[in-house]
Amino acid sequence: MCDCCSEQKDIYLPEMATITKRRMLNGTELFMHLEMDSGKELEHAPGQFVELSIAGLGEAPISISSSPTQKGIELVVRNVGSLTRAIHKLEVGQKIGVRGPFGSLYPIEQAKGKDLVFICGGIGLVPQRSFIRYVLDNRKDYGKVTVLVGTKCYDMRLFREELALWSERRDMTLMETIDEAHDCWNGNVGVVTTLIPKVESDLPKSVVLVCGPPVMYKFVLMALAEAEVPADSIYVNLERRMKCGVGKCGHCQINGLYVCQDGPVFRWSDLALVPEAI
Amino acid sequence: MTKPRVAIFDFACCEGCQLQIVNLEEEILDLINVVDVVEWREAMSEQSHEYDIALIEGSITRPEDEKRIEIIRSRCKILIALGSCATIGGINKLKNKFDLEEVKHCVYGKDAHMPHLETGMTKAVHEVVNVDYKIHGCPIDRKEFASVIRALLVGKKPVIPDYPVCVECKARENICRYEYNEICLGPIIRAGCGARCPSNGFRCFGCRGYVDNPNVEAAREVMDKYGLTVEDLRQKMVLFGCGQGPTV
Amino acid sequence: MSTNININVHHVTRVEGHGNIVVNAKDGKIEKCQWQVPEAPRFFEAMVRGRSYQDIQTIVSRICGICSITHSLASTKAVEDALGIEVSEQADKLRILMHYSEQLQSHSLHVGYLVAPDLFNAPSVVPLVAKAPDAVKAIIRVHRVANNWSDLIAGRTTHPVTLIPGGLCKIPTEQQLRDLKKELESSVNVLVAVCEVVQSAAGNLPQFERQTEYISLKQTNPPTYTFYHGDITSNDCNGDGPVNIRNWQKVANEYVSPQSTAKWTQWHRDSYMVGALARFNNNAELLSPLGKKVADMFGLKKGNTNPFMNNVAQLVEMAHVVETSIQMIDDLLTRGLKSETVKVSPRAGRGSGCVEAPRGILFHTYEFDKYGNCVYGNICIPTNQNHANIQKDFEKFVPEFMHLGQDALRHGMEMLVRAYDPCISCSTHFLNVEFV
Amino acid sequence: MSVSKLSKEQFGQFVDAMLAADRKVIGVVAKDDRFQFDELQSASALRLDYDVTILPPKKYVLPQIEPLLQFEVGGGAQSVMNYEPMILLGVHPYDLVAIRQMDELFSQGEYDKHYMDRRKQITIIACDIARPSKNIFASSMETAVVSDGYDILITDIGDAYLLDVATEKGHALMSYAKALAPAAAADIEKRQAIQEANRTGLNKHKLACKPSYLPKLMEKAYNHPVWLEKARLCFSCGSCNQVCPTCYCFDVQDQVNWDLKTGQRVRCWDGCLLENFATVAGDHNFRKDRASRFRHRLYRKAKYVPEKIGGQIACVGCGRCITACVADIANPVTIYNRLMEEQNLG
Repeated sequence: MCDCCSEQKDIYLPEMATITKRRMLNGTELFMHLEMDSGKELEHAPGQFVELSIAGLGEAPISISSSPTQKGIELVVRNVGSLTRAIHKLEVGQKIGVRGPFGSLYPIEQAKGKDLVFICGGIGLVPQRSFIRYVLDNRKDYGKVTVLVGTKCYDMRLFREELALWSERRDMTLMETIDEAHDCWNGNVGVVTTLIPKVESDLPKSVVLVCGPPVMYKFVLMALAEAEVPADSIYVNLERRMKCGVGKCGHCQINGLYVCQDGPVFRWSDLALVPEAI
Repeated sequence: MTKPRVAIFDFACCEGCQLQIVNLEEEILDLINVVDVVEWREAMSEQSHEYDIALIEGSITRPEDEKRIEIIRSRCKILIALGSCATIGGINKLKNKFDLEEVKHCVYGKDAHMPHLETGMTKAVHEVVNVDYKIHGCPIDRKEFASVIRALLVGKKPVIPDYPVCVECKARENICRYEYNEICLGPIIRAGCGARCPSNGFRCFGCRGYVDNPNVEAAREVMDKYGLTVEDLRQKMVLFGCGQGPTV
Repeated sequence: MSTNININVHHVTRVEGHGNIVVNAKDGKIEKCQWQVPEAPRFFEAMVRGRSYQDIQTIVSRICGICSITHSLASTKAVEDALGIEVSEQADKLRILMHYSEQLQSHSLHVGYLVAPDLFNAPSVVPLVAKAPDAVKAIIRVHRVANNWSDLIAGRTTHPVTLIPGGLCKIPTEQQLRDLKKELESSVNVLVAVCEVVQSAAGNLPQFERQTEYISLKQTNPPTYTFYHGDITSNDCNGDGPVNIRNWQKVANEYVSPQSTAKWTQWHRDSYMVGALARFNNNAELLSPLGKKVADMFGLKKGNTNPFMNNVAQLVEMAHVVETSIQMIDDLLTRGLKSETVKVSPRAGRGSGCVEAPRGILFHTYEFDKYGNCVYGNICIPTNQNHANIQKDFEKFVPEFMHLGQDALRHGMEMLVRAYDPCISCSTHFLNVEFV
Repeated sequence: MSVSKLSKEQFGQFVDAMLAADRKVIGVVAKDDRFQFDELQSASALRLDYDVTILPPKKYVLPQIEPLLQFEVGGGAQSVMNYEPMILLGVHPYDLVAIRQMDELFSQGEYDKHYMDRRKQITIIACDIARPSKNIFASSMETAVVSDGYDILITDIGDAYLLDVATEKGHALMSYAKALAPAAAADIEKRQAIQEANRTGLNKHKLACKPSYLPKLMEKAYNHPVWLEKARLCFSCGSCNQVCPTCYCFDVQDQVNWDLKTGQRVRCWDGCLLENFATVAGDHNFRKDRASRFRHRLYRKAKYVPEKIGGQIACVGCGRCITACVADIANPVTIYNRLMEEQNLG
């Protein structure tokens, strides 16, 4: 044991950040923009997450939804428990604890020059948005960009204004679907896998990025296998229970992998022999 | 900020759980600093119909008690069942194993018919009204009670263990009761008590009720290994376990 | 002053369990005057049937959260009597030490938290925190010492777990006993301070006398102010006492009153009183020096017939058990603690156990089949034995104090009920007073 | 550094001298007819002839409940790091191996300052095993004897202890020892004989392969029926996790004080066998079946952790899980051997 590490910082100590913007995206999802009180940027990469905390109520892993090309970070928090309920009550100007960024990144480098297909189910759009925006900010580095967004029902749709802007862009294709038909909805109805055959990119040569609820992966991955997308060009973004965020506590482990460190973004070929992954 | 109003009510029970609140000793001064106790018959003369949190001790055994608990439920925002009698029916449910008329006759003889001795099947509180939280144990553990109350007061969901007593028993370095060829219900009973009984050389008799998913089948199968019988196990499981889930 | 009275106290507060007071008088004529016990009956005697002798204590401890140690001791003694089990001297001493902890626990709870508010004109102990913080802290301290003491020897403050037929399944270490002794020694002064505070308000205890029978245990060999061993005696015993505890039913003579879910009792008269005052009246000369000193502080003398003085007798006993326990711990330490194992085999038989609960004498009887499964149980709790006496007190108290007016009368009656330290949850629950 | 010798009486004086100097010494003491690590009051209570302790010494390296932060509710927080020096006396070689593994796990990648700062305050006096426990299989796991990792290693050679002082930390303690003599060649030979005997003799359950083969063995075993068969009787009680010297998973919780304004964030032991270990917000449980949790523990020991720490197996053969398991399904050797057998058949 060396002593050179004694000046190391405490990995469990959150830094304080201030909420600079907030709005509800739908009935349960709160969008927040944070700036670190230190004045520094978190310097995250797309795909990474932070541990967000309110002292006294606990800590939860939350994906970063913004691109590192912009100032501050943007997060989306679903109201599912007492911590997130308390976060929903915070107002602009109030403080929140942040640890991170943690975890693996989207294949920013490996994907350069290739066509990208994002498959997003429900709240899975949140982390994907980080990479999508990064790609749009570095548009020339990447080939065709297709974004598939599936949402359970009309009222749950996230980032509606932003999706409207994306749908008007000529340098990307957005396809959206909802699982259950709705009076105000003229678009696709059905699960997100139904959009896969409509993708115009050469799927086997594209990089495909998947994020959604646990049940979604199996079906999407089957569809991608059918479309002959090789496993090493598919990236999935997984959710697990994480306590520490730094590969110690063991909660997020799937077989030998720690989602908080080896993930949350995994190349599917690396998970093929990891039975607990999906 | 106004302090939350708390009321404490008792039904069929021994009042030992209320006593654990008193047993907070000096901490009870901390408690009354952060809540207004507006009704608590055992400890004070004041009464109120307006409260945010109702703490319910005891089982429901009579029709008039069902009405009373429904009224309490309608008046409070959070209803907490306090102790085994309230959370699982407790020792009172042993009665349900018998014919009620026979039970009355056994205790009161020729007077069993008197109207004030009327009784019904014992029910846990959640069998009558919706319960928000359960503080388990016979009696409740005062430290756990304090931490549940504090969690609720800061708006946090209290942590109530869903793992067996063995976790806490091992942490206290007790020698397993099974190594003495004694039955202990620790492996299927919810922790949170700090394994108090096995730490004092006594088997767990299950006062906190089952974990959510007790492996009762395993409990039955290990009997042989320790020279015990399934009937021995049944004797122990029935004490606080009547009608709360799978049995042997 | 009006001589129309209409008192209807539904569930007297600051008592263990549920009881009602009902008084109705018109033009000075009492039409109804009742102590009622509407506690939900719980049928313990029926529930123990079929259960193993090992589990009797676990079940019947739940009769009462306030005197669970006492119920555990009485039932364990009854099981031991039925199964012919001997208990070692060390275990016997530790059990008595455990029992004393509950006397202190229960008495300090009763006098400090439930009765004191009456003496200082407060609805509960909460307002007293601001009025007399030192006194409240002193009583909390005594209560805490008692609870830590129970925790140590009984494994829990409520519903003990170390008590098994034949002995104890866990004993404290010598170091723990030494620590306990230190704590008891240092609480003597606190206890005296509590007594002084109560003494300062003792004038608020009503002057009320009524001759009655006082029943308690009596131990002659060696002569002891006993809570645990001995025979049953009373001030009315002439040729017919003391009675062996196995024959307790001849003393209690239980009957069902329409006023009560709990059974009532009588021996030589139409009612009798049990509890601290009864023990004091039968055994006062055997108190420890500090116990006697506290009795003197309040002028409490053997033969007292004021039921309100039961509260004072409890203070006397608090002093007594603390002082006596210090001596007992010394004895235990001098002999040195040995770990003991007990081997028990079931057999058929019937047995009784009797001990003094903080609130009076308690009887348990069980019968077991040859497998050690219970076939019969009978329990007679002290509060039930007091119900008839409370009723008789009411009948004398109401005419004597009716002139004070309805509110004062009601207050006095509630205080009278509390003075008995009733533990109605034992029987079932306590008192609903309804005046019709 | 060198090997010295102290008579048993002198060794007792050495321990008492440390205690007299207010050093916090955690040693092995009797608990009924078993043993445990506990704070030592005097050398007379020390039992270096113990077989195994109920819990491993990890409870001092990674406490069951440990405050990480102090905070203001809804506000800022400070690290809690106040670790007092401590001497762990009587650590058996297998437990020492486990502590060394934990050192690696908590310092690699993100550096856990709480663990490491505490650990640096601990001086370990290891002790060769004098009496095998009923379920030990340290010889199978190659952890019955150690040649490094301790500050001091003591060996009972009958009338005296030999002290192998290996580090500066260990050396610093020797100032409490009087009449320290260099060990004679014959003493060293005695020690070697004891260690040689332990190297192969502490083996109540015999693993049918080299431990280094286990990661490979596990590669093909994932869907083996043994997981379902054994886990049928699993209580999910986590006893095997609790008593394991290499299990270190933890939970993190916030506790609030009575003022409702301040509190602490604590970590406490957790166990992967417990039903809701892998449950996420929204109540989805990623390892819902008993069998999958049961399997996870054995994979962690034999494959996942070794992959993280350079091949060392995260089972040190102490046998505590075998003793602790009421259902008698936890024995890792039984399972590994069964897998070996059937692999050889196939």
